Amino acid sequence: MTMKTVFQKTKGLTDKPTHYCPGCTHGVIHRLVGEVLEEMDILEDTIGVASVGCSVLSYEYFNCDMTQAAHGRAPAVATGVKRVLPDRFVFTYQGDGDLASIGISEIIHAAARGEKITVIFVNNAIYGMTGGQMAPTTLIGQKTATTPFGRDASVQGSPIRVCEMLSTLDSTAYIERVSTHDVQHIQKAKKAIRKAFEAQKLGLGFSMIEVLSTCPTNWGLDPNESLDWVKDNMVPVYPLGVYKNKME
Amino acid sequence: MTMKTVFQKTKGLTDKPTHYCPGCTHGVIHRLVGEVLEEMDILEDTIGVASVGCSVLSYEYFNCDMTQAAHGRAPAVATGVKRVLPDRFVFTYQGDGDLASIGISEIIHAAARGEKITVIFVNNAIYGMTGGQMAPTTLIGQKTATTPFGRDASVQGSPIRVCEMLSTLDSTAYIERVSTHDVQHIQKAKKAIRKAFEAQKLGLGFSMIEVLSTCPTNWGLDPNESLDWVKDNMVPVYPLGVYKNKME
Amino acid sequence: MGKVLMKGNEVIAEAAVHAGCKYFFGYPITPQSELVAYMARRLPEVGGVFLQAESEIAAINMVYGAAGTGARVMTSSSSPGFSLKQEGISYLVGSELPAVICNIVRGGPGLGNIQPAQSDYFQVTKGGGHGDYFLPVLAPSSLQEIVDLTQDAFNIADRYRTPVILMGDGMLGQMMEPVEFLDPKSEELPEKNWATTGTRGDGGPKIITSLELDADGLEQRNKHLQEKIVEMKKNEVRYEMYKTDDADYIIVAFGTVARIAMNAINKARQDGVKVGMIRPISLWPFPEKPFVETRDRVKSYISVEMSAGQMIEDVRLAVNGHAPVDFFGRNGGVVPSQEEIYHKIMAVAGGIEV
Amino acid sequence: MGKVLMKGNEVIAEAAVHAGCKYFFGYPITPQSELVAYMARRLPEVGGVFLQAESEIAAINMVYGAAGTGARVMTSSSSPGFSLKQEGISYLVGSELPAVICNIVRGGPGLGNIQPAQSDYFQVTKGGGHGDYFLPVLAPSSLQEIVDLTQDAFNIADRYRTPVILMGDGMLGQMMEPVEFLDPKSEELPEKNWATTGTRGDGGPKIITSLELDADGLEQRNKHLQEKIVEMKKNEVRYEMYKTDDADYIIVAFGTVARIAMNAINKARQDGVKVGMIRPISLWPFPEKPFVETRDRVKSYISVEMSAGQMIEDVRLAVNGHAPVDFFGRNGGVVPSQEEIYHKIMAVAGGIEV
Amino acid sequence: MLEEIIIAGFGGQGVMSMGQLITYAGMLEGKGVSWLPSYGPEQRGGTANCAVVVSDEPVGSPLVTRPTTAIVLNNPSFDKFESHVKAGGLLIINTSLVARKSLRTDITIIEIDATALANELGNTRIANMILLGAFLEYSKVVSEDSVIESLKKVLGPSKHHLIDVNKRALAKGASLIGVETN
Amino acid sequence: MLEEIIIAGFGGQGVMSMGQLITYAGMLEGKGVSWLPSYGPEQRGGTANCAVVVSDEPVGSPLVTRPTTAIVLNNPSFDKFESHVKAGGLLIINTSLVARKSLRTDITIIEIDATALANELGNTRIANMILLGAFLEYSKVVSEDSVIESLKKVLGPSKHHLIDVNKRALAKGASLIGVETN
Amino acid sequence: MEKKVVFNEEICKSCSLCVEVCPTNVIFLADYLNGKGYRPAAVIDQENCISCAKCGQICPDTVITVFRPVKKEQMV
Amino acid sequence: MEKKVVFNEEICKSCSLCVEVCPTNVIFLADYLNGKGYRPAAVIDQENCISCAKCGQICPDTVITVFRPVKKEQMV
Ligand SMILES: Cc1ncc(C[n+]2csc(CCOP(=O)(O)OP(=O)(O)O)c2C)c(N)n1
Ligand SMILES: Cc1ncc(C[n+]2csc(CCOP(=O)(O)OP(=O)(O)O)c2C)c(N)n1
Ligand code: SF4
Ligand code: SF4
Ligand code: SF4
Ligand code: SF4
Ligand code: SF4
Ligand code: SF4
Ligand SMILES: [Mg+2]
Ligand SMILES: [Mg+2]
Repeated sequence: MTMKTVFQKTKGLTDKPTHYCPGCTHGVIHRLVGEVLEEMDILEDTIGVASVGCSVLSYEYFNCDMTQAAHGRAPAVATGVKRVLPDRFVFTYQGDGDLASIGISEIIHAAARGEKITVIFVNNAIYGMTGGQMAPTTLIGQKTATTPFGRDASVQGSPIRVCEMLSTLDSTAYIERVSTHDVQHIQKAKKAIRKAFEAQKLGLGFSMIEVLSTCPTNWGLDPNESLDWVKDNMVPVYPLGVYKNKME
Repeated sequence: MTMKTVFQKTKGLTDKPTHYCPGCTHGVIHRLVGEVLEEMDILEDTIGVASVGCSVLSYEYFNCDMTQAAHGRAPAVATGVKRVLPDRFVFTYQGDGDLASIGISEIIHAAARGEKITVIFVNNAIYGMTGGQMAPTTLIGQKTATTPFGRDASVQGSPIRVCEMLSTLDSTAYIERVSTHDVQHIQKAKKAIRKAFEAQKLGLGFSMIEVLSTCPTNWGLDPNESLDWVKDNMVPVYPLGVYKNKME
Repeated sequence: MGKVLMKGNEVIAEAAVHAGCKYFFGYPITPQSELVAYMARRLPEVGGVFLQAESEIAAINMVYGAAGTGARVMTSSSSPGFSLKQEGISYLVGSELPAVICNIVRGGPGLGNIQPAQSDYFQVTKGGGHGDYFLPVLAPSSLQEIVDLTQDAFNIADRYRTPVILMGDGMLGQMMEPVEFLDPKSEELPEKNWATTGTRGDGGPKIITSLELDADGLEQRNKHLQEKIVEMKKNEVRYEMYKTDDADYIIVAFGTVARIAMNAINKARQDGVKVGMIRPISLWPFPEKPFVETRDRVKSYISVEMSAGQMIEDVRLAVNGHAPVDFFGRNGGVVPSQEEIYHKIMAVAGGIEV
Repeated sequence: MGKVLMKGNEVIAEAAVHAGCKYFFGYPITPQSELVAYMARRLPEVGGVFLQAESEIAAINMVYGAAGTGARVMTSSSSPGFSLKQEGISYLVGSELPAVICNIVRGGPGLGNIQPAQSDYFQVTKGGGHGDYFLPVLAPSSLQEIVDLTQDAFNIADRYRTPVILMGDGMLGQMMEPVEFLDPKSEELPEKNWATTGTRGDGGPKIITSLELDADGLEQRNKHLQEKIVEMKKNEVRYEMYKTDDADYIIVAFGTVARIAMNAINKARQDGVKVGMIRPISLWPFPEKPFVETRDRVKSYISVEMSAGQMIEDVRLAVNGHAPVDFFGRNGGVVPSQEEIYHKIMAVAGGIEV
Repeated sequence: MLEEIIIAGFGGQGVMSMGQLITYAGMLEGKGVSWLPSYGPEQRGGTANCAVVVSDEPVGSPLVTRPTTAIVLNNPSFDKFESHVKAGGLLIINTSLVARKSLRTDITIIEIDATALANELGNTRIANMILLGAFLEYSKVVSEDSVIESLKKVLGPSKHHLIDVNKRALAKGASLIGVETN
Repeated sequence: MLEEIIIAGFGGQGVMSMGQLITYAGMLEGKGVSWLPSYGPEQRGGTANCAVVVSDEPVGSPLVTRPTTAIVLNNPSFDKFESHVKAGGLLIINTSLVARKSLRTDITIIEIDATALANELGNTRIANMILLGAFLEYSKVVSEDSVIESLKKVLGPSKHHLIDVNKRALAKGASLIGVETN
Repeated sequence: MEKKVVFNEEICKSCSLCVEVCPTNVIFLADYLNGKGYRPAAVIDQENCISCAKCGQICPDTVITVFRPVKKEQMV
Repeated sequence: MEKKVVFNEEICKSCSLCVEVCPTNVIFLADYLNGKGYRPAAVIDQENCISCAKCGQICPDTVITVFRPVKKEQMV
């Protein structure tokens, strides 16, 4: 009796250990993107754009050409790359502060232009890297460094639902929201990411996958509690599902 | 037999002649806003924020305190004013390049925060002041200085419909799209503007009126042809109507 | 209230509150995020408003709006975020709006890192924004000095209707020292009859704008701005001289670097080298007097900076060829140690190889 | 192709195309909009891409992305828009990406107006962005010179992996003159083996970044940037001297102002005043040699600018106290006339009251 | 030879193209030329003007503050530029829209009722060409032929049918010189 | 007196609060004090450290490059700071997590198996206080009382029940001095 | 007889919007220019103006004032 | 007997996600620290591992490799 490998690290990622906090699902999402790039065999034809956030160093983890964009500007940088290299695959990896706060203009206009890029949008309802400040995606009542008394809709307004907003734009091709709070949803998330890159391959237009993710460190929860928090608190506010699909 | 005045210039506007081109409906929209402020008797309690565009000099035309904001930033400036003076009325007057292009971030976040301000959004499908370049609202096929061969969806993407997009945000209170292409619609437009300021008065949240407007100079049409162009080409792409109403 | 132990970033925030600042609009960035977090907790207590803006650009423009109402308002950021504020700062200057803007400098260029630096010296002192302007820049070197200068910053802003920059580095923002908040000396300040608060009661409409389409008109406005610059150069120069009376060599350093240099100076003096220091506290207006007074008797100046050499240009302009100006700097987030500075001094003094 | 009559803004665009620039990302702003419009029409003809960005910030970051692929790319704007590009420019420097950025300066600060000005001199030469850097700034004074300098700008950008700024004023952008587009002299340029175009064929993953969390690491990078600065200061200084050999007085002026000054100089010489001109063509690296050569024999220098006085600091640094440096400037969009410059010359020369 | 010309009038009166034609013609004749438009605020609604320099040498300053010739097509332009004209210089006035009279005695003044004459030729829009014709005839800065040449280039094949009427306008203008001069 | 102290270890080991307690105590005793944390990259995952200066005069540089005392709680910290300690200075090593031995002969070295001792006291998380106790006993930089005072301020009423165990930890640490010194 | 519709000629830009909108076609552009170089809109045939104010509603430049004849009692 | 589940201990951050997700509860955290100061996850009871790879799926740090025993013929 011998052994068959049923699970191992993807070639889509380098061997560099990540700097992420214990249990942070950024690592899981990295793995999914890496696996998709490997399985589609497009690692060599892909340019990734890292944003500013905890995932800024993702350019050391993804095993393809990478460029690092200013805070919020990844979609503009990706546009520059894709317009010069229309036959390459271009993706951005952005947090919710990066994409939904300072970068909302760049993401909307990239979507409105129908840029043929794929956006991996990691929504953990907080600014992780800078120490847990409010994000536009922070839930009502959620305590953060800048909402010490909990987010109050009458003062800080309500969470922005990016998938819903971008779906109003004609030039978007594939938009789906997924989660990482358990193995089953993680597998779903991977399928969605695959679809987004397929849409890019078909040149259908702009594709984005919003992935609900954890921030144990700034949520003040342990990694397993964090998964539950996503399930119990985030999913109700950010319904999972496909918001735009031009592939059918 | 004596005479009764049935129509005269509103006190909401100063006596300064405008610099607008002949037949430009910016002038009409100014009049409507001025009349609403006068009729609500809030001229003395209002601070207006002029944006950068042909209407930049509107601060010389509106008969209330005015401040001039950097290109696209009027909603942020208005936020600063309103947060210090919550009991005053604050409005911005912005073109489509100002609001929908460089300023899309400021408008979305002001709306998401539910800032209790009123936005007058003048959509003329072009950059008027700088000589007729493409705006995010430029129609498919429309020739402009920067789309000399007509806007091509596959290159420049599709028009952004701002009302539809902002309506996805929970903190918006009143959003309506109106037009100025004939007297009847002009009167409707005035009613809408009034509603928006009423919403602000009630502190219901963010209110915006998108007004379809002309740019005879850069459209290369005479003023009357321009009104028809709004009716025949813009209205179909930008459906008129109420998109959000928390007043009922 | 006696001495308390606080982080520099928190001291700036509390000092602003003491100065009557009730409005803060900012966006998080290391190494100044504690300032933002402190304001979020503190301002509601004094009936003020803290608002996290969606970006540095939104923040500076919210400041523009709030300042236009006559309120005391502040924002803060660090290098990359500060670059994004340049258009807004230029607008504040053009519209003559008072505000205090804090830059806790980190390593650059680009994303760089979050370690302490002074490499935004040019950006803050030479008008990082477009158009003809200078604006006051204050650089505290201790947490207690932050308290005083923050107060001054708001007063200068109101007196001259200008934005004022408080510049520190990551080290100043992160360190803890005992500080005491003494009640500010009240000052005579001009009434803000230009503020746009609605016309009720106060007569006709007011306009806040930096636009002047007519060239001659804009030149007239700029003339007014230039006159204010002359005034500020006359009244708002701040600096400290340390052991310069008998000095053969003078170190020029500001902020935390000046503190480190002080240790090095004392060590060097123990070894018999007559070295002193000019510490610019206002980076603009840059103190020229102490140089004019010393430049014909010192052997040379040494500009010590946490940058590749920026303030040295102002030092050279002030010295104007009367004496050599040497440079020692570390950058990219590296903080010069007292040992290195000491060695630099000895090298310059005795030509020792280092 | 012989001489053609074109607007300055169009000449910049066509010159860029001749230099092999196939990608342009920009946002409209007066007085440079003709450049954007020209590119919109022209680039598709050469199989390139013109894209109107949603903002200046998006534009400079699109340039960042395109430059990262190794393509020749350009953006352009005017003062307020240029301020918004500061973070992006700092990133380009930090990531060592070549690009050409054009600033057709208008009156400031703030919204100011759209008339010609040179008041962004500080912003373009002293690192308007954060962090330690300088980058080449070229200032043509005629439409024919635009053709040559645009070509140079792209070559310098590629040779040193740096953004390069082309600076003009509204007058230069709007005026028409005959120009001729001669085919550029081909140059030996380093291969762009750092470009991120996908790893197929070219081995392992490449990374473009300006982040270096480790302070010592970032200081090392900055050391490399500083070495390039030294190289550029050695190789890329450009200037013109006009009738300086026998000059008692030397005017320092660049861009269109230099042309106006030239008329004034000739008039003054007819009246027997020996006056000449140093015209910096590279504003950075600023030409020091012509000053070192002349500073001990001229009676004084006059910096003539369309600003309240900015280049004068570089002039004073170059003269370093060897001779007085006088100033004449108009600003806010006012263009100095040859008559006023002439009077300034006579005043300085003969102490005539003006 | 150094001619520094300012042409000013309302937006629609074709002052910019008058200037461009002279510039273009100068270029064809190998002269040093430059054309500088007023732009921005003045334009919309208000008056527009351009400065043209024609010289035997390369042009120094494209900016004209003391013109050797000013051609003014409306009142505001007259008010703005009449006093600027160099002593010994030339001022051409379009009397159709300029009510005022110049009292200057140190310059040559040519008054032309351009609109009326243009109507006689059956096309109001060529009033500017009549003024140009007069100017060329008087100053000889560039030849009429070069201007026609330039016109062809500027108009492009599609509009060549307009050349003839423009020619007649230039000729009409030229015919006035020596007559109305005072 | 000028004490320049560096305390370094893993994120969770409480090195920052050790430093703050000394600083706070120094302030209470009217001394010149400063506390400077390492921040940023090192922190997440990696090791954290802080520099504390206690002096009879106002503090000059808050930056410590050549510490008079280094307290290292893990291997990376030992590797980084052992060599920095000034000759004649003090190095306190938490042997629970530091495998290596210092070969320096020009400084005093105190080795403490803090985790083990903490467990004896029934609370692993107070290992840092044991090390602190030893340092205070040895150096007398600030009094134990002031530290307890500071502790009360820092913890706040809600956590005063923790004071006692911390006291015992400090005492435990103090008790080791003179014993394990070599 | 008093005028029903009055034009502030100097600020008219002769855009013709009022001319087009007037149901009784009483508005026309004068054959002279105002100070801004525009042919101002004008009404001579005041009788046939029905005071509908459509012209005022559409005029972008607040050039127009409209009056309606009323009997005395109506006034009160 | 060969291992079914292998942990790359040095890069484990002892987040316990794998411990929680394992259906057979064979994963536990070791009582020693790795170079990063974390207690690495480990499996001693390899028999009871059912090679479901859930641990690998949830591990954020690609610490885990999972094997399944197969009969020779299956291999081909
Ligand atoms: C211009 C600019 N502003 C602010 C920052 C500071 N900053 C770095 S990351 C970040 C937010 C990151 O949050 P998010 O995008 O949600 O990513 P996460 O860390 O949560 O994964 C901020 C504000 C910066 N680096 N640059
Ligand atoms: C930062 C900045 N970028 C660009 C400009 C130039 N600019 C002035 S107005 C304008 C667009 C105006 O278009 P819109 O908002 O649609 O107003 P409109 O003139 O059409 O009414 C632009 C790009 C500027 N003034 N500032
Ligand atoms: S801070 Fe939050 S988001 Fe960032 S790595 Fe840690 S857990 Fe993940
Ligand atoms: S350019 Fe267009 S928008 Fe601007 S004033 Fe003229 S017509 Fe109106
Ligand atoms: S609408 Fe107004 S501006 Fe237009 S022509 Fe009539 S009166 Fe004149
Ligand atoms: S009021 Fe009515 S009828 Fe009278 S002029 Fe105006 S539009 Fe014509
Ligand atoms: S999930 Fe991975 S990192 Fe977390 S404990 Fe298990 S093996 Fe270690
Ligand atoms: S493979 Fe399945 S059973 Fe085996 S250790 Fe992992 S989770 Fe547990
Ligand atoms: Mg986040
Ligand atoms: Mg518009």
